[in-house]
Amino acid sequence: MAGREVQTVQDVRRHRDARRTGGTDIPVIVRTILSAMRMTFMNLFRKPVTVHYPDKTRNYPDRYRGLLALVYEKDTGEEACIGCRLCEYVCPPAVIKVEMLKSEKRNYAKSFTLELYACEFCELCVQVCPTDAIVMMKSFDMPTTDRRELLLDKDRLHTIGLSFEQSWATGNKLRDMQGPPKAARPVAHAPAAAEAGKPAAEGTTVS
Amino acid sequence: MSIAAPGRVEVDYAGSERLTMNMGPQHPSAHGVFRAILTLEGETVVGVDAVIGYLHRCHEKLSETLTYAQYPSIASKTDYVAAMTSEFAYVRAAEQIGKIEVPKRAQYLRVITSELQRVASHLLWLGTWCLDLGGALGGGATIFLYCIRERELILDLFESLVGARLLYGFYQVGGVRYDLPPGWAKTCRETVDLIDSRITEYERMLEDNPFFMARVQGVGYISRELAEDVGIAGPLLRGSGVNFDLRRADPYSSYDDFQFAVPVETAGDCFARYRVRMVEFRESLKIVRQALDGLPEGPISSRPGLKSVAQTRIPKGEAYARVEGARGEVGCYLIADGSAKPYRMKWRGASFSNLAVLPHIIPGHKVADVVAIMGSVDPVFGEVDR
Amino acid sequence: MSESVMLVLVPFIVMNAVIGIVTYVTLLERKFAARMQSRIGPYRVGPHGLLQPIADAIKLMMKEDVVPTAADKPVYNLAPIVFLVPCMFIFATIPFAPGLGVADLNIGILFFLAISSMEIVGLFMAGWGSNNKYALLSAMRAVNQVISYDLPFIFASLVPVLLAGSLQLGDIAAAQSGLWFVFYPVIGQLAFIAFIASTVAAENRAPFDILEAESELVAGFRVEYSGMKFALIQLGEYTHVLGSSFLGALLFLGAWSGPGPEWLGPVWFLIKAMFVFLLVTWVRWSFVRIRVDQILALSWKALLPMTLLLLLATAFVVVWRTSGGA
Amino acid sequence: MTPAQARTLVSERFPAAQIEPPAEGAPVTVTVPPDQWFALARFAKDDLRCRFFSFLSAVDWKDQGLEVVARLDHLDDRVGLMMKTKLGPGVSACPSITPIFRGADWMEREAYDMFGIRFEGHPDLRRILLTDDWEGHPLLKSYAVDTPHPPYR
Repeated sequence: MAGREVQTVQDVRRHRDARRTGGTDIPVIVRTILSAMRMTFMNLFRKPVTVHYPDKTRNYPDRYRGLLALVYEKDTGEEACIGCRLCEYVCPPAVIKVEMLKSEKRNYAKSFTLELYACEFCELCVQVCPTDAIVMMKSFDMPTTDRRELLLDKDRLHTIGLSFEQSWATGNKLRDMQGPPKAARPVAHAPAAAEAGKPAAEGTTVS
Repeated sequence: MSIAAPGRVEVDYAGSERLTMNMGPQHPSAHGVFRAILTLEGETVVGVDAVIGYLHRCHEKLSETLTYAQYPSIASKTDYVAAMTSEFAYVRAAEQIGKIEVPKRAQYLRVITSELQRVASHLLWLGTWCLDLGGALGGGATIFLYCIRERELILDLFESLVGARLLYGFYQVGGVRYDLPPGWAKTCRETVDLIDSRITEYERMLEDNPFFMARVQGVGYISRELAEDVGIAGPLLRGSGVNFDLRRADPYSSYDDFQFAVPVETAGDCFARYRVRMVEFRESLKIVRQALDGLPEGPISSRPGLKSVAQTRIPKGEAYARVEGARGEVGCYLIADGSAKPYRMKWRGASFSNLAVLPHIIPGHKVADVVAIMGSVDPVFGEVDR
Repeated sequence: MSESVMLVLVPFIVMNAVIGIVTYVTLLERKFAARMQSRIGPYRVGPHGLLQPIADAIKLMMKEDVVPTAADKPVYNLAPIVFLVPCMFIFATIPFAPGLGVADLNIGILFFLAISSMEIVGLFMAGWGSNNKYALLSAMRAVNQVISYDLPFIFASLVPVLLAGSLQLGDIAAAQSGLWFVFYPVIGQLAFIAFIASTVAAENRAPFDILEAESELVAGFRVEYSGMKFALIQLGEYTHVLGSSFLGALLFLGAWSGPGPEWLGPVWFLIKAMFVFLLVTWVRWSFVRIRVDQILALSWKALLPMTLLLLLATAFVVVWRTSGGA
Repeated sequence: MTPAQARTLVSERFPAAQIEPPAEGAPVTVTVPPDQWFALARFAKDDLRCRFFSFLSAVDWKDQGLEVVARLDHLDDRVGLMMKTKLGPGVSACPSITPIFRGADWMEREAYDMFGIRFEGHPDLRRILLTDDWEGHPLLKSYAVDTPHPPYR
């Protein structure tokens, strides 16, 4: 870069000498050295903060965003997921793939795959789920020796849902917390979901 | 790889053979993936060529394919050390175009989280900087571990508020996504007081300590003219004598309700930047206390809860919204075309301009100073490479 | 026959004892440093991490010994040995009890100082042999630093020699049975501080460890070494530090003089050496490293003149003491 | 110096410039033809004293061609100046303002890297974020998302 003048050693030395103070008066040196050493010595008697992870686990706050999981309906015991693909549209890294299984009273999810190795745990899927089907667990232990194991299918997600403690956030709770506190809003999930689903579909043709 | 014209540079050694050394992408003090090709004469650096782009994910193309509801949680990945303020810039740009009003409580929550994030980010800066200066097997590691111990307290606060420790997605166009859980304000006050006392401890370990002062005073001088010319911002700018802080220049999100001082140093060297950030620690903690005391009741978002991906639509228009991040002015220049996705989003990362000043100030220093300067500039490479 | 057997057996025992102490001193330092940083140090291997040094040793022995192709093979392979041998020799002249010791030479301290400055040759060979830019830079820095700090180290350790009037370490220790040299009114404390400062610098321990400054030179001259060679260099470094702390304990803290019966002497000596070692470690974990030109400036402009004046003052004290018949 | 004064100064000096009406919270926005781009930057730095170089980037308006955007700030008087220039359809060359603002050096390299705009007068125009052997400029609208392009080597 011929045009750019470059700082030389003389400039650097000039700036340093102009700003360099202290370093010569002995009492200040002794005082600061002793105060620094006193700090480390004082710390010698503080309790160490290390948590022995595998033996004792840390208590997770109740909003912890850990592993994804699918849950069963409380009363009927069926799968809560109706395959409406809202979570598939909202997922920024597009890791969720859902196929809907139509049937007369309500719909089900034929297949539900979630690539956990690309998931960002941003909790948008939990937030948009109209039937609180997908939730997050209070645990993050997903160590596997093989990436293919992290491609969770529907029953893996259900087993995770049963094996860990569920964290606080579900779709309705989050939306009630965010939405302005009006009277009980007309809770019409199904049509709103279907209508919102359509325009979004062509919008996010993410490869 | 071009270096300065040899004629122009007078060095002590009469033309001794030059050594080209790589402070390569995997270098322990590279603060992430950054490669500096140093041209050395003995211990003195004669030329620097910076190679960046190792962490480039093209956030700007990504933002053209993600809607206004999805992108904030991705925006936190640009400056992953101060994730809250990164989301803030994007969300503020969208609100400025769509003239969306943010309720008072959400503004206070935003102030509390971005100030806590500034303290956490400065703690990581102080820790990694002392680690660079002092070495992993020396005094530097001691201060690093103290800072990490304090930063964990703030991450626990964020974990109980949002659920995540580093990348939150806490901000949303029109407000915030989570409200304070019960008892959070009390633990927050305790943490703030504890960190305040611990910062005096760090200062007692470092303040005019002969070893520390010898390493940082007078090193890496940035003149005010060069600072403005290259566009560096934040603590670096205030370290070079420019009294400019976005929270005071154009007070956004009700920052004018709080009393806080803006530290300005005129020396322009590493020590001045250190002084500015140490004062900013205390000012941010003061803001958090005032915001917690004055936290109003009310909704946390002016738009109904996020129900579907294309719910927020922003009318046609453009805006450049700036936020005072931990490293300087984080800006987001947004062009909306009325649909649910922005037409163009330019991310002005503070670290990109801060890093651009390095080739101008490093030549002439010793190799050990390069590390001290890099640490005091405190670049985060998610924001540099975007 | 018993004489020659003793001649072989005693050094063998002392060397193994030293290696044993050195391995467990690394554990002591890691635990002590961890507590200072509010963490707990090695905990997994053995009860409370007690088997950690053995695990490290075995690991280093099993690790593959990678030799860079462009390395200068003979120099590269010889360097760790040339670095380790002088560090082992320095324990030859240190008596652990009045009679117990390898060889209490009458030029004890002179031998110690001469041999201990030999290790810089091994260090420079390592830096040069591995044909790596970082190693070369660190070797250059090492030569500057160790040489410029050997002088203050020598002058600081000559003060007790003057006070005791003999070079033999045994005599110096015996002379301190009454009053430890560190408790001499002014010159004792100053000499001890100068000794600690130059020990920290001579062995490139922080805050003077620009030799293997991770943030700049990755691992300094050891960057190309792995496996057993790396273990030898590590062993040499810690042996040198331990040797200096033993010397410091002997010169200033009255090696084996302490309350309790006679046979308790070596235990006192070990405790005092550990105290000096922990002092050096405490300094190591409290300060930030300073630049190479500042280190040299500190040595030539500050430490060297100070120790010279100290030596002069000691001479006056000795002359006043002998003439005044005190 | 208030934004209104800045607008009058610019309109006197650059009659050809279109200055957008003042809007609440928006900076002084000036659009000039490309040949006056260098002059406007020089004018902004010297006369308007907007010395703080915030950023420089580009926008691809599909058929209307590329547009280069630069943002300067007057830190003491809190005046922001947004400079724009439309390069016209099919044109991808623009005068460089690196001789005036050293901060523009990397920003222009990034605009070249992402949009393919050749900045004349730039001392060292090469790719900054992508590898040197990368074909195409990603942020152009024509650089479609779906074309199978093996980004990961």
